[in-house]
Amino acid sequence: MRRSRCVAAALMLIVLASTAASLSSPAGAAARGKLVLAWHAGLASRWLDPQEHDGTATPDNFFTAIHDGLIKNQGTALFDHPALAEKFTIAPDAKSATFTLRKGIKFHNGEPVTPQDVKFSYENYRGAKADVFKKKTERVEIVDDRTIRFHFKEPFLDFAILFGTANVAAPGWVVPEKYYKQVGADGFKQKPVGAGPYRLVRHEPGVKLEMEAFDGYYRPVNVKQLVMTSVPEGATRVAMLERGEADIIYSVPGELVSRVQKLPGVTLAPVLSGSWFLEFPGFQDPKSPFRDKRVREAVSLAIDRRAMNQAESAGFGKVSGNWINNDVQYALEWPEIERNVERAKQLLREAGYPNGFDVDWVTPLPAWYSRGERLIGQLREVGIRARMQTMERGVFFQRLQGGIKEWPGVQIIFHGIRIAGSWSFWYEAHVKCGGFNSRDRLCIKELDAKFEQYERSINPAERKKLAEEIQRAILENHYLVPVFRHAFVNAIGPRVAAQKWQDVFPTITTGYAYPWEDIKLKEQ
Amino acid sequence: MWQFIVRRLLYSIVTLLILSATIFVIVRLTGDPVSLLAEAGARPEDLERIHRQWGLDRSWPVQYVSFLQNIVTGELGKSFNYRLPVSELYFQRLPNSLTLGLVATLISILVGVPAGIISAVKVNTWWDTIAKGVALLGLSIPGFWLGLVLILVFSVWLRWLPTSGAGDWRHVVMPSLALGWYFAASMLRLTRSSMLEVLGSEYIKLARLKGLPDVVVIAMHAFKNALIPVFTLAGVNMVVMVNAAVIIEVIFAWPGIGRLLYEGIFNRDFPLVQGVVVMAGFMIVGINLIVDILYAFIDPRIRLTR
Amino acid sequence: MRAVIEAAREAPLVPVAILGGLMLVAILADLIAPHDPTLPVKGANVFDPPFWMEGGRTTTLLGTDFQGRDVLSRLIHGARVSLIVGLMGTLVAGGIGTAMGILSGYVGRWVDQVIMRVTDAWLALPALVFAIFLATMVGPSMWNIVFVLGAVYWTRYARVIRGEVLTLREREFVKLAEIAGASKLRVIKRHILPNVMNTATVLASLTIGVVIIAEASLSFLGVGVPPPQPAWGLMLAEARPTLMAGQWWLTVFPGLCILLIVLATQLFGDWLRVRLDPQLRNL
Amino acid sequence: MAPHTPQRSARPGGAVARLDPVLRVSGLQTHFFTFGGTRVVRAVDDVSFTLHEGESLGLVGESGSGKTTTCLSIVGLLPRAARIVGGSVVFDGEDLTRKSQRELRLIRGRRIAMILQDPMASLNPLFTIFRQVAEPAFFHQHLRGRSLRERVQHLLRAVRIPSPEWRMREYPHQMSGGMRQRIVGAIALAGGPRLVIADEPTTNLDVTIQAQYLDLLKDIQRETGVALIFVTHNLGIVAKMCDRVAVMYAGKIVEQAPVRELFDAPKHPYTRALIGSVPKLGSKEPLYSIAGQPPNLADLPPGCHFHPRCPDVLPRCTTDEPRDFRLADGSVARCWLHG
Repeated sequence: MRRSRCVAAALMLIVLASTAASLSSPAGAAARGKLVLAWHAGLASRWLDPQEHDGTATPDNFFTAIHDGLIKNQGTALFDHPALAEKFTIAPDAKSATFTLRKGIKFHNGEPVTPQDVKFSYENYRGAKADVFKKKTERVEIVDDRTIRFHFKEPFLDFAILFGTANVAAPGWVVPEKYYKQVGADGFKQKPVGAGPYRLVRHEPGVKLEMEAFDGYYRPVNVKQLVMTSVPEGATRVAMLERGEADIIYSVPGELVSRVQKLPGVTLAPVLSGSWFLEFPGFQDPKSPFRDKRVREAVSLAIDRRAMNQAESAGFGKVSGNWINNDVQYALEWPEIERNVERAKQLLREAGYPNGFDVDWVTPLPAWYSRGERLIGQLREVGIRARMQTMERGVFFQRLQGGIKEWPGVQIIFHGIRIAGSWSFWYEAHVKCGGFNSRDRLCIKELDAKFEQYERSINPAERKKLAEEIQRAILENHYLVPVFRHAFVNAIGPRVAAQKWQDVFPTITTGYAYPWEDIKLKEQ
Repeated sequence: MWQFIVRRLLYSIVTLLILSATIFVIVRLTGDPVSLLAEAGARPEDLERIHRQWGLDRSWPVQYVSFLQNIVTGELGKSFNYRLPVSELYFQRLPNSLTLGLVATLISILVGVPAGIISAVKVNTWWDTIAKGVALLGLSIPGFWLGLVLILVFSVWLRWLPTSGAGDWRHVVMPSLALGWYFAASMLRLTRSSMLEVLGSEYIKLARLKGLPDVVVIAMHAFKNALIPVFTLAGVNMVVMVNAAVIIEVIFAWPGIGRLLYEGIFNRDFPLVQGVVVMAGFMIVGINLIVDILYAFIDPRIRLTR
Repeated sequence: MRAVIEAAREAPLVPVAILGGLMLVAILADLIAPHDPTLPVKGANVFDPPFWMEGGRTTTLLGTDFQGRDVLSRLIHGARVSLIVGLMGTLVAGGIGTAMGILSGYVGRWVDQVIMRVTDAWLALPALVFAIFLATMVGPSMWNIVFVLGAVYWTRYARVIRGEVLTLREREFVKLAEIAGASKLRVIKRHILPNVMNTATVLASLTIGVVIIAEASLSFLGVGVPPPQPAWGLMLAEARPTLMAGQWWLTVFPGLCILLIVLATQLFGDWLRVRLDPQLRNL
Repeated sequence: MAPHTPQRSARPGGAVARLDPVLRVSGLQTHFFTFGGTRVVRAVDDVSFTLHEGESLGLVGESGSGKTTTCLSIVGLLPRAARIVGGSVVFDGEDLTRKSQRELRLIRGRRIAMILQDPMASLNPLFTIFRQVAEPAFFHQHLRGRSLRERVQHLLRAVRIPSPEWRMREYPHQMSGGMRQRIVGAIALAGGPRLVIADEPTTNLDVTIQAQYLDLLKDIQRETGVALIFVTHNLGIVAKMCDRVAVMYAGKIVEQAPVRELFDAPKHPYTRALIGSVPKLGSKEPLYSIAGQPPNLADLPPGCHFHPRCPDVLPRCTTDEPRDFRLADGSVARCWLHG
């Protein structure tokens, strides 16, 4: 109910935005005040360069402030929100796409955004999924000084969704060619110049980003100064919010949610975010207990999903039956799985583990360790004994990409990911053989064959059917065990003008507070 | 005197060589350094490039020599995460760490030394017991705990001080207090034992036999002698505080070297971690050298004989 | 060594009682802990307060943590982990350090030079930075932490023990043994080792607390003992948001335990120091 | 003698009170309280003696017999654990045991000086000789500037330090052991004391230096007329330096006699044993050594404390403690053999 209203409002917003843009009265000059954001991890400079997108949702937070794409997700609009492009069309055969740039758009250094910059950004793109774009693109054609056309070798049905989903890939995010070449890729990360609503004024690597509203942006920017500061300790972030040192804080520790809720003027923003699921790397190994489907099912039955949601997301998350977020294309609706300890024990007995067995490591996505601990506790109740392995986020991804050799023995990985757009991105990243984050850990040949078919197909009905078949196979065989969609719990301080938290966190694609230009401060 | 300094200098160089060798060997013993030197998701050609760049295909001694050359030229590698030379990052953060370390050192001296002296002069009285208790607390309370309590009390309840970050003097108060606390405890212990040792010495007995006022005996005769080890410790402590304030800097979001190390660890930014560790070693060896030379000026025995 | 045994006879009651009690608790953890330390207690909620407070219950005397696990049981099992880390870490450090110190001091010449240069170099790294570095390299596990802390702290022993050995070498009984033709190994075993044991024991008693605190710090940074194993330092690190949220029992109890063990080892160490070797006062 | 102290000790032999004595110690008891007062060590137990101007008293005995504690009791610089629990120390007519530390401070260094055992350790390594010698004159006589410098040079010359003008600018570690001990002597003389206590001042010196130093002390005593307490375990030095000798054992003076009488006819078996254990030049007799271990002061044997080691032990020695017996030749012995 609320959701549909929300979507409707967002649609209206888009319409308004485009009309406002066509009138194009840059309102950066009217921006005032200062907004401080306390970020929950270190600020890595590479998140400031769209050219080297790391395939996670994280850079979204920074791209949407400093840079801009041709199309992007914005508010509740998915990939198809026109940004630097005024409009775009995909050819009916899906073999080309044409974009028309807005009039008068500029980079922060005053240079105009040209089709040549778009071409450069696309062709020079080296980040996640670059291989897909390279493989499928024939050439990039500059039609005129505002129009650019991408030609594909074969029908590229997912082009728009892939191109416009910033937490998957970023070839459509435009960087100034001249400047980029002049300072080099590393120099650019220190002093990025983009076409986004905020330009970078000061950069303390890893610590702080100070930004100022960009006068030349095509939409009005409300807040003059935007400061993002890295505060690793959760309790410190909450203290900052309480003292008014920060206006928005990300990732409130579960223990402090109720304290933050009680603060006067503070709004808690439990953004429904990524999906969490278990993976059994190397389950096809004959020695692995997880080879037996009954064991995998027993694991699934051992999980108390509601308790997990309650404890880890203060109940703001959502327990769903699928491991893929239900807000992406072709996501399959699947009933919630009820906990059943007795049935799980019985399945283990049937599989030949009456006394349970030992798991070498449970590795949760860093640094969400407490949910890893909960999982271990719940598994213990059916007799599966496990230890938790903690590691740094970087190592975690590195080892994911290292494939099965990095995960010897009996292992469970407790993933949490957030990918917008299409279900196929989830499959490609986490199931497919050789996928960006899956390598050879799961690698189920018959599903890959079906996926191949899906990729080739240009018939939406067939694609939907295949997509659902693949998802059903994964869920019925418990290759991946869904746990819950967690809420990324943020908080908004009293100075920010917001009726409800959705005003600040309208996006449904990540947990971050963009579009930044829309955030307002209260009148003093 | 010069001979002494030259000898100390040589010792320091040897120490540094061994230090760098240790780090070099540990990195290579615990796994393939390429997996550390490459970032997550590096392509085979990247690995190949790193192999060549760091000369990992050559023998260890050759590798070590080039490792040393890199250190000497200030080339500590490039951070994956920040795409900046480690040395640049390091020196960006260094002033913050120095500020914090200096203030914390001052706090530790201002608290630890007088308390230690009083404790030694009034040994086995209730004063001494309290001081020992405080020192014990200081040594057994983890820094992160103290830091959070300080934030809770001074920022959240009393609203006197800002919670975190760097800025004016108010930002320095809590982190340096939290950091200095532990070191004040160690200063107190050392001052106390050093004073006790000196106070029990024959020359102090003689000073008392001369009928000198207690103030003169303690403040002039005992103090100067007892303070040599205390100030050595203070110097070393300061370097440790500059480099190892990891936890305090994380809690207070203080942009210093300790936090750089933390970021390095969490992003598996290996060149950064290695660089910070190497620099810490260099700084300590350096300060030891300086302290030794200063010794020579304070203590005539060293100045004139060796 | 005999001195140690003799000393034990008139050991101070309080620290010995604390340490002995903790050790007993650690050994009997499986028997006396009311609940499994890694599992949520059935029927309890998360953050139940201690039994004397409103909402507390007698099944979970000291309350429950963020997962509904029994704090008391975790403390009891934590004694085991913390003592293993504390004692074994100290033992590893003391073992390596004493051996190196004796070798360095007694054999002398280039052996001394090599060992002392290495010791100087290792001492030049701040303990915590070095520990973090090593822990990052070897990965988190209880025994790895023992190894890491041992590797970090042995240098202090080596320094002190070497000094001790240098003076022992000049003492008559060692000289006599040497003149009588005793082998180096025998001299070390019969004369040097028993005499440096006192020093090593005193140092060890002072190291245990340091090692336990270091474990807490490593846990805070995520490179310490891996959960769900309960260690006091880890418990303290995990519970830090609750300082603000008001669940004081999650930080106060493990904090007190750490304080208790540090206090006990320090008192014991102080007593040993006076008892065994008044010259060690300036340690 | 202070009226409040019970008169227990006998007056030492030949020295009849011509004048008021410089120092009269009577019934002095100094105990150590350790382990929170649960253990009491009677380091000095009922010690009495008198000392006149220009006189020197030798205090001899094994280590741990209470010699040093006796001296420290006189100057009021006992370790923290020790306390004077009885007796009096009357110096120049004033009872030092009843004085505050502040008053004692004005006496120490000015009227009573003490020379410590270890010349290496008793000079502060970080200060120049000048400063260390000048301190008493600076604080007590308030000398400054040139007169202070002259005073220091005068003192150094008095202890026969060559070229004091530049020697005094040096640091202790630049001096030889004998020189350092002379400087300590100069410091002792700086205040112009009436009494000098020398606590084994020559233990750490080699023999020729020792002899020079002792000569110096004697000369100074002759020139200034100070009273001297000479603590040592070396009987040869006693014979050379002292007029009278007090032998201490387990915190008590067991025999006190003029030096000649003591060596010619020792009365106490312990004294005899001490003298017997000194090798004599040209003598082929086997050296006599004292059987057994020195007593544990915290756990003394009943009766005469010496009885377990005494060759002439009587039945009553094991039960009753002997008192002082005054003998005809002026000696006083604490032994039942003379009772």
